Amino acid sequence: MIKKPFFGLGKPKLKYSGIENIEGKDVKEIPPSTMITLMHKSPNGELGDLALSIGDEVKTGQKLNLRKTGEEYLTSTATGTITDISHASGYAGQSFISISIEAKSKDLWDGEFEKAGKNGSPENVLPFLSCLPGISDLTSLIKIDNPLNTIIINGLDQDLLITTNQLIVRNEADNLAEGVEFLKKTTGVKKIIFVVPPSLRMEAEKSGAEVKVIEPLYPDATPRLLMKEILDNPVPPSKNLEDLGVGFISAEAVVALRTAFVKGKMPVTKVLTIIDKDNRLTCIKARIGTPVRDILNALSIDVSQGDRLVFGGPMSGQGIYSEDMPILADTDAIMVQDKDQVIPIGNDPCINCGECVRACPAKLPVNMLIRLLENGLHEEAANEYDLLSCVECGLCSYVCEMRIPIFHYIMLGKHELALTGSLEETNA
Amino acid sequence: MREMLKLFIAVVVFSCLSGGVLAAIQNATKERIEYQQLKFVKGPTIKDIMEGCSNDPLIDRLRIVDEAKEMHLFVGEFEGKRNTVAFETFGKGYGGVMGVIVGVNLDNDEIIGVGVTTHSETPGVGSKAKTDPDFTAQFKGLSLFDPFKVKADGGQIDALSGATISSRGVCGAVVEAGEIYKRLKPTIIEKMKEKQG
Amino acid sequence: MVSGFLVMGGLGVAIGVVLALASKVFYVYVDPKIEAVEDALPGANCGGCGLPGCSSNAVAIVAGKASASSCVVGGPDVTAEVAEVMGVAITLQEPEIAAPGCSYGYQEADVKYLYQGINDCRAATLLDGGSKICTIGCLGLGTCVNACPFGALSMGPDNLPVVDTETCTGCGTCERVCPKHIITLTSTSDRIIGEYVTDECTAPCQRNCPTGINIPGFIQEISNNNYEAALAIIKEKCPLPLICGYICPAPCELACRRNLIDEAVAINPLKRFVADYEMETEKHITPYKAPGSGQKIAVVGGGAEGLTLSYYLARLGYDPTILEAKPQLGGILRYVIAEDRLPRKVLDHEIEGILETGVQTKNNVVMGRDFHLDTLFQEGYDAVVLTKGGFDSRKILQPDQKGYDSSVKGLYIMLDFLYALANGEKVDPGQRVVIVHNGIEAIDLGRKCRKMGAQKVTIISNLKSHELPIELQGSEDLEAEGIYVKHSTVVTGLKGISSRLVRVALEDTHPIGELPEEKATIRADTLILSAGRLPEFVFVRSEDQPEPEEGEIGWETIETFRTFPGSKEGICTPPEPGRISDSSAVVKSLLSGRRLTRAIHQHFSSDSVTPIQDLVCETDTILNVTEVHEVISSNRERPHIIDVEGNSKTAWIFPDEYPGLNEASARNEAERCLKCGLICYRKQK
Amino acid sequence: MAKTAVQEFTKGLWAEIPPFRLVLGLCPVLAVTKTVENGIGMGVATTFVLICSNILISLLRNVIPKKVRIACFIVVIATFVTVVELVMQAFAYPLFLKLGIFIPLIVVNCIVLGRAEAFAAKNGVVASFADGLGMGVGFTLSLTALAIVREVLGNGTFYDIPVFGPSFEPFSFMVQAPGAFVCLGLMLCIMNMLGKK
Amino acid sequence: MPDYILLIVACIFVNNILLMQYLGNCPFLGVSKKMETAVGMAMAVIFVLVLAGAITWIVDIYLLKAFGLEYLRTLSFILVIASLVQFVEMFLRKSIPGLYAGLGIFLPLITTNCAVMGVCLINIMEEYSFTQALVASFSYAVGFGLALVLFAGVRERIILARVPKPLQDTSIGLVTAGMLSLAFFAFKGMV
Amino acid sequence: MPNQKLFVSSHAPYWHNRSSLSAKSYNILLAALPAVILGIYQYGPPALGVVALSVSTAMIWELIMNYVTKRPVSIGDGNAAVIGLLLAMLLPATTPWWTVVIGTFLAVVVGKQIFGGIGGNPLNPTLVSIAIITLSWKGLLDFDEALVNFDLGFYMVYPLAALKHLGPSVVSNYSVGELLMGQYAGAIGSTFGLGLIIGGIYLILRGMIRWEISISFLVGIFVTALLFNISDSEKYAGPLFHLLTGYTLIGAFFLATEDSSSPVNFIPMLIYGVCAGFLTVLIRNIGAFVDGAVFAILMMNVANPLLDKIRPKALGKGIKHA
Repeated sequence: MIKKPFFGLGKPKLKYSGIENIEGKDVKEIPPSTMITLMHKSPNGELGDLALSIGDEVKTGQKLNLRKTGEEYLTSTATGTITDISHASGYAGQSFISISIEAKSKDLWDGEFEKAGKNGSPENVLPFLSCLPGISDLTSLIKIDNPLNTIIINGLDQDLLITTNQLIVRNEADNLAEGVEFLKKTTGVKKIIFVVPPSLRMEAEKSGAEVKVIEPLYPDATPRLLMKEILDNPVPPSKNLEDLGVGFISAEAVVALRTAFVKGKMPVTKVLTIIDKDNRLTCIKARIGTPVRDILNALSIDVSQGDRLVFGGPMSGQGIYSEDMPILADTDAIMVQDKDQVIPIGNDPCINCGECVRACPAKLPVNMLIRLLENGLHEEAANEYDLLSCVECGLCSYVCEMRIPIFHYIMLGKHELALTGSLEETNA
Repeated sequence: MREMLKLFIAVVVFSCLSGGVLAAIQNATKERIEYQQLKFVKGPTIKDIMEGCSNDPLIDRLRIVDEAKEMHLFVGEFEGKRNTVAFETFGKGYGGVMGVIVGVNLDNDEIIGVGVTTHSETPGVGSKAKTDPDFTAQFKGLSLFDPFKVKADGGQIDALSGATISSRGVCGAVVEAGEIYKRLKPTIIEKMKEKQG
Repeated sequence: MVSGFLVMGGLGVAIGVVLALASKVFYVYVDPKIEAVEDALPGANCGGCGLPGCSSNAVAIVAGKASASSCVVGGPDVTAEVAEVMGVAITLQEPEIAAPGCSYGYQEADVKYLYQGINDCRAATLLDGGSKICTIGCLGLGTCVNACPFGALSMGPDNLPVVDTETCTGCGTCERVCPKHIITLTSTSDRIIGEYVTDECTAPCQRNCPTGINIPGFIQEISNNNYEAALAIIKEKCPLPLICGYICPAPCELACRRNLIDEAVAINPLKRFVADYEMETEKHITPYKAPGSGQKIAVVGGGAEGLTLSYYLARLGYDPTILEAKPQLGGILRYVIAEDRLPRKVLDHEIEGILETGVQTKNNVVMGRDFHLDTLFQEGYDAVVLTKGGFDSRKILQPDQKGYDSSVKGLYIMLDFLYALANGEKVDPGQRVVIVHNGIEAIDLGRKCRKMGAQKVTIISNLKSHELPIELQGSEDLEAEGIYVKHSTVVTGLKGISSRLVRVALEDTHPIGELPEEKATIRADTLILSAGRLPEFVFVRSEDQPEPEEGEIGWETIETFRTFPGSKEGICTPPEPGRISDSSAVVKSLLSGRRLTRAIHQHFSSDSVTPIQDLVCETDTILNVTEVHEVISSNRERPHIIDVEGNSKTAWIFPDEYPGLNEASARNEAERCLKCGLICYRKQK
Repeated sequence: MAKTAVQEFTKGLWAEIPPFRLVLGLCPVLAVTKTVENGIGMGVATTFVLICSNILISLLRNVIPKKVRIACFIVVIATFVTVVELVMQAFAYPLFLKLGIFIPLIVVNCIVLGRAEAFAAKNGVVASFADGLGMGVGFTLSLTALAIVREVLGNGTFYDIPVFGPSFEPFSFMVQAPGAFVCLGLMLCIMNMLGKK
Repeated sequence: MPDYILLIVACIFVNNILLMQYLGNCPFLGVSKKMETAVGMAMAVIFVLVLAGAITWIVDIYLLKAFGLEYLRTLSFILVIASLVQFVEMFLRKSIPGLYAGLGIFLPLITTNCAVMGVCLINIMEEYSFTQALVASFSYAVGFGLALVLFAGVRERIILARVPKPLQDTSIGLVTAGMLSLAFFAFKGMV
Repeated sequence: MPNQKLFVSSHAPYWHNRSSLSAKSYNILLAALPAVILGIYQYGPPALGVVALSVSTAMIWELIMNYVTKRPVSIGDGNAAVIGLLLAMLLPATTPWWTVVIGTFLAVVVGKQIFGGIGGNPLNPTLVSIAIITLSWKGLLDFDEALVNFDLGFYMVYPLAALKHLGPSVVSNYSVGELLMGQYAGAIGSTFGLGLIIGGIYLILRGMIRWEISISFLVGIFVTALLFNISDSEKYAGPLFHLLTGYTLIGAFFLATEDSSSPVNFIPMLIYGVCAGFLTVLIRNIGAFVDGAVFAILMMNVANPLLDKIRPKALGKGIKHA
């Protein structure tokens, strides 16, 4: 826990953890679980006409088409039998189809990708690449209607305390260089920018991409701020990065891309940073779909009633409620918080102290925003007080003296606005 | 167009009628109003100042035009002699304009009394200028040609506690009275004579 | 005096002239409606409405941004005047009030995590859909309470919203803000025509009841000693509670969660208990009836379905008349079911209750003899519904026999048609024949029709091409014979003039690609339906008919609710087991009658019958429980009879000697109810 | 319109009491409630205008063309206001002085015009009279209530009679402008709490 | 010139028409819930008040005083103001629709705004010269606008605060107005 | 699924810098302590009485309002105590008990609670209270009159009153040292300049108050006073005198910086401070009141919502992309 320093002037300075903070030098490998659960974020929640059914046998690396019609698919990360297919709701109304596979001890690799993919052309490979570790969907980088002109590889992590990507940059610098070539080949994007902290400059320069070094200060490594800092091309509130022709990818995904091409097998493991109750960092490698329970057991981390489990880091992660939750392709870290560290939120009004306003990297008038949001005036908040410009770093809540869950309010506001479909061009 | 005419006539008739009605009422109340005005606004103060006079100063009043403004001067009769006049001047107080009546002896230009008529000062503080006789008594017997100032401004008048501005306002009014008196004294004497004669 | 007069007059003249001129010179067109509203408003420009002045309020009212009652100074009179200008006549609308649909608060229900965050349900829903395991359960954070602009909502002790029905105006704000759709606006009419959807909290028994009685609701009222309210709840879905109490096979009890530990709650006996109570008090409990809308509906057939339909039509404000061929109402209930099972006094009592709601009857009148489709329309009926049930569809076919005339010429059941042909009766199929059938018999029939002079025969099948018998697939040869097969197609409507069929409306159920569904009507003189029963057609007047002759009335059928929403089945879909003749129990005809009511009501109130999304049906997977915990097992109460020796013994079967539950047993039995929700139930430890 | 005159009258006393329920006509409410005397005076004056204009407008409601009704109403009201002004000058001059500019401003008091428009222009004479009387009395009551609070607390007097001992330090904030606003606001709050039932 | 500056300061701040003289409170409370409407109203009042101040001054001096008909002041002033407002409204609607869209909707409110009538009467009672009357009208209107806009700013926030139920809306609005008036005491005695 | 482990789920972030309102309140109380202690030392038991009564009644009023409005008890956040203490610091030691009670009522109830409690108040509650007391009972706040019975061995005249009545000649009666050490008549907690400065600097360093406001307020006073002084040094006292007398220092560090009623953006904070300073000197020199700080800050409080509309462009705003 980071406390306010005794003498505190100016903005809070939160540094990303460097790899030097990792406990133990090795990446610990978690043994494969007997039960693997794959989660697919499905745009239309209902189970509907699924192509899979309980009892189907699957192989490791197999592409599992989900629907009878449509393009949704998953890559199996284990060999075994499907035991359950269900529907789960996630953060902000996302809905998932989860497929549980009872895994056999021996992996049988599916050959389909090897046939299509090994040193194959991008067109053949693309239909397999949506489930690379470290990214939720690679295919989003390949757009036909609005092709990207720049891809930024993030060698820093999205949140504090996470060291997943930094570790990969350090350990697999050579593979990364190859991965960058494959990335150029598959996406056709010429301009690749590699963002790293100063300590990893050497490794990054091997990659052959254009290297940009930034100070590891939170939240400067988040996409929208990088856009402003690195490309000097801030994203308007109602647009996203792709609209400006810029794509984002983590170093891990680049390495995974290389692995897929070179080995002819879809990568099925994922590097994660485990943040335990004392904020010690451990890096592990686990199959995508491994339940959190197995990972915690392997590291002998105890959790009990009232603790908090988080996918991601302390500032922007998403809480999970069950130890049975599997790790997803884009889960970079698991944070475990003891119940003593759970700071209760406040229910008092804003006192206008202005800490949030000074902390906000997007320069939002958070003090006014929170007043409107508390009253449910989402549209006014967007039109008059730039709600949609928020970069979702969570610093406002972090510094709030009244412990108002400002970030929660903001996300609620954004979510409600999206629901009512009134995301207007406030930018004109 | 016809409708327009109707509207037009309605407005005209209404305003004419009301003008007429009001004129009638005004005629009926005119005299009373003028007397009431004098009686309630200036009457009590004049009475205080001219204590012991043998006439009704409200009735025995002179109208003199001073710098295009008509002024009422109230004449007091003491021991059979009409030698005092009182009139109103104005000073700026804390809450706005204050009306101050200054009574002066035509023989020796001495102030026989000062009193506040209208004001909008803070009750209990600035309003003491009207209610506190000790304050106005300070002026009594001084020559109207003196420069009146409160002590804070280096003058001779003790300001009311907490109400320097009101006190200043009264002083200002008296000073102005001095100036008017200076201008009008000959006219006054002339008019008095006319009246007596 | 004079000067005052003159000056004011002059001023008046000047002002009058200036303004008169100005109004000419600076004339700008203003929406007369705005002007009218402005005239109605006081014109005091006090700003009390929150808008700058009366004219801006008038503009706001006309634009629909302010309500007719926005003027503070004016009061109700001005409101009425403004409303009149705006044409929003304050109609006699049935009041809707908010009703929360969750009965287990946060403390009682199972949760998946401990929520920490904003006290707002929408915010809690962000985190994996809220902390309750039940995906549709009330999160109890009071978003609706805060949102209610009239203060009509409050949070009850069990963390569930409570509606103050006095202050609720039915504005719907709560409904909009609730992320779980717990709280909905509802009126009695809504509940009558409502069907259960998947994101609604329904108990297993309720879901399994064919007619959808709110079973936990009425049992709760029995517990509360409020039998009339219990009956009112039942009557929202079932107008014949006592009959059902006697003869219903009670599928609800099969689904009862108590079966998991001991024995189902005696739901049907409980229903009979309150219905008995009504009969004993010798008055009919008449629940809320909507204000009249005036449409006259002819209901042909006075059986269980026709009675139900008429009852609900009457309660929704229509003016139904039952036309019954038999001397007495009741149909199968009266003429088929043994008196042992269903005493006739019970039947009479229930029918009496239905008639009391304002249903008119004409007995001993037969369609085809005493009246026809067109004569009914001529008599001023706005719709004619056939609820002829299991008896007498054949009457339509046999025009020349027994003095009956065909009411809808050209409409046949295949079996009857073939039977008539075999008997050598003379039947004229006309120029164009449409056969709705999935089997090869259709080809035979088609050939016969061709021989009898039909020019073109169209066979309609709802199956896909490859699912059809092979003979029906190879269409080229058939087409040469003048027989055309349309697969993946259903009949969705009939159109006719006077008493004869003219066209049949078709719909393509499996369009290729993402093209919109193809709709078409084809000419038809004869429509032959697969064997079974004539469907419950609803005929309404229609202007949209080809060349009616002088004095003839055009009609068409409306799509009814007979098919489940989302399924691609038309009104004349070929029979599968239990499809057309599906009233295997009286409760099923009740459902059918009630759904017809919905179709008719929607047709007249909104012009189209809308399918319900996410209707709960047997195939749906919704959250359910497979074991119950913390419930004390107890025995089901059974009625007692006194035998000849004067001993009390438990009765098991046979209505005649099967008395209902006595009050004490009923109350005990009501207590046994677990008051289930979707996955919640009352725990007893 | 089945309401009786009594009902029209009583609604002004509680259900629609101005200015609490209909938040209108605030200016005089704030300005002249320094003392109870002023409050009642203003209330009576307004009541008089309300009743007279209501009656006259009700009588003339069919004569006045709709388009110029506001102008005509204003003329009628202004006439009565002037009548009040003149009569008050003639017979209650001190009160006139205290109320000052607010007497002519009755003419723009939203309550008067509002009632004329909303009620008198649509109702009969008796009902309009009852409405005017009710609203007027309600208005007077409101003014008096506020004035009592302000005078007693702010000046320590009631109708110029001291109610507390001499040691009382008047809370003169109450008789000043901010006090007027705050006091009215808090009274409105109390009304809201009472009105809830 | 310094006299005029003093007059301006006095009218805007020291004797602020709304907060010190209690005039114009109905629109003050009515249109101050939103900043936009407050600004619109402020502009409209400035516009009309200057015109009304000038015209009523002329009417008073050349019509009423000239014929000794001061008792008709109330009647004639309100007539003049009402018709002026109506005239301006018609004029703007036709000739300058852009301005009308901004100000026009506020114009009708001004007829019954006691601030307008009040300032016209004050102009006469203080016996201002024509220029003085113009300046005073303008300044009073600016004072009105200033107070209105400040108030709207404060009120926008208070609407969002957790004000106890019975105090909400007008009640707390009045208390806030009191606070505003209290703050304006800062200028007391400056002129 | 009974007996399952339940985890806490909440929205990000899962960390907090552990700042809190109560910590802030206690720091303010701490920072105010030197000035209060000197006041109590100088004026003895009466001063202690006023301070104790003021703090306690402020908390009691808060508690009562918590019950009346059915809200959670909020005295724990220390804000009521801060209001009470600051009010006491502005009052003379001889203030009668009833004034203190009414004063805290005005501050806590009228100034704060009816606006919905902390954060809702548009004006500084303490200043609202002291302003109303000023308007109602002038004599009470006339320090010369109030402290007439005290003889503490230094020049027992309130400097600003002396300045108002007698002109700038009085300035020479006070040395800077005396002003800093509180060696003159005045309110309990506002005379000890050095103590207030130390407290203020402490708060600034701790990040509890916004330095921009304090500094710009002082700058505003300094510059305005300097300009007046230059224009006519016979009539107007010098800037240093204005900086060190009256409520200037307590205003700069404790009153103008009240969160709810002051701006949060950088430029508005500067405008707010400078204007408040300017108005303070303006009132002192030509206005009706002896000390201008109270009304000047109140005036700027009112302007705060408008000022705070001046804010930097949010990220990505106002950029046009083809």
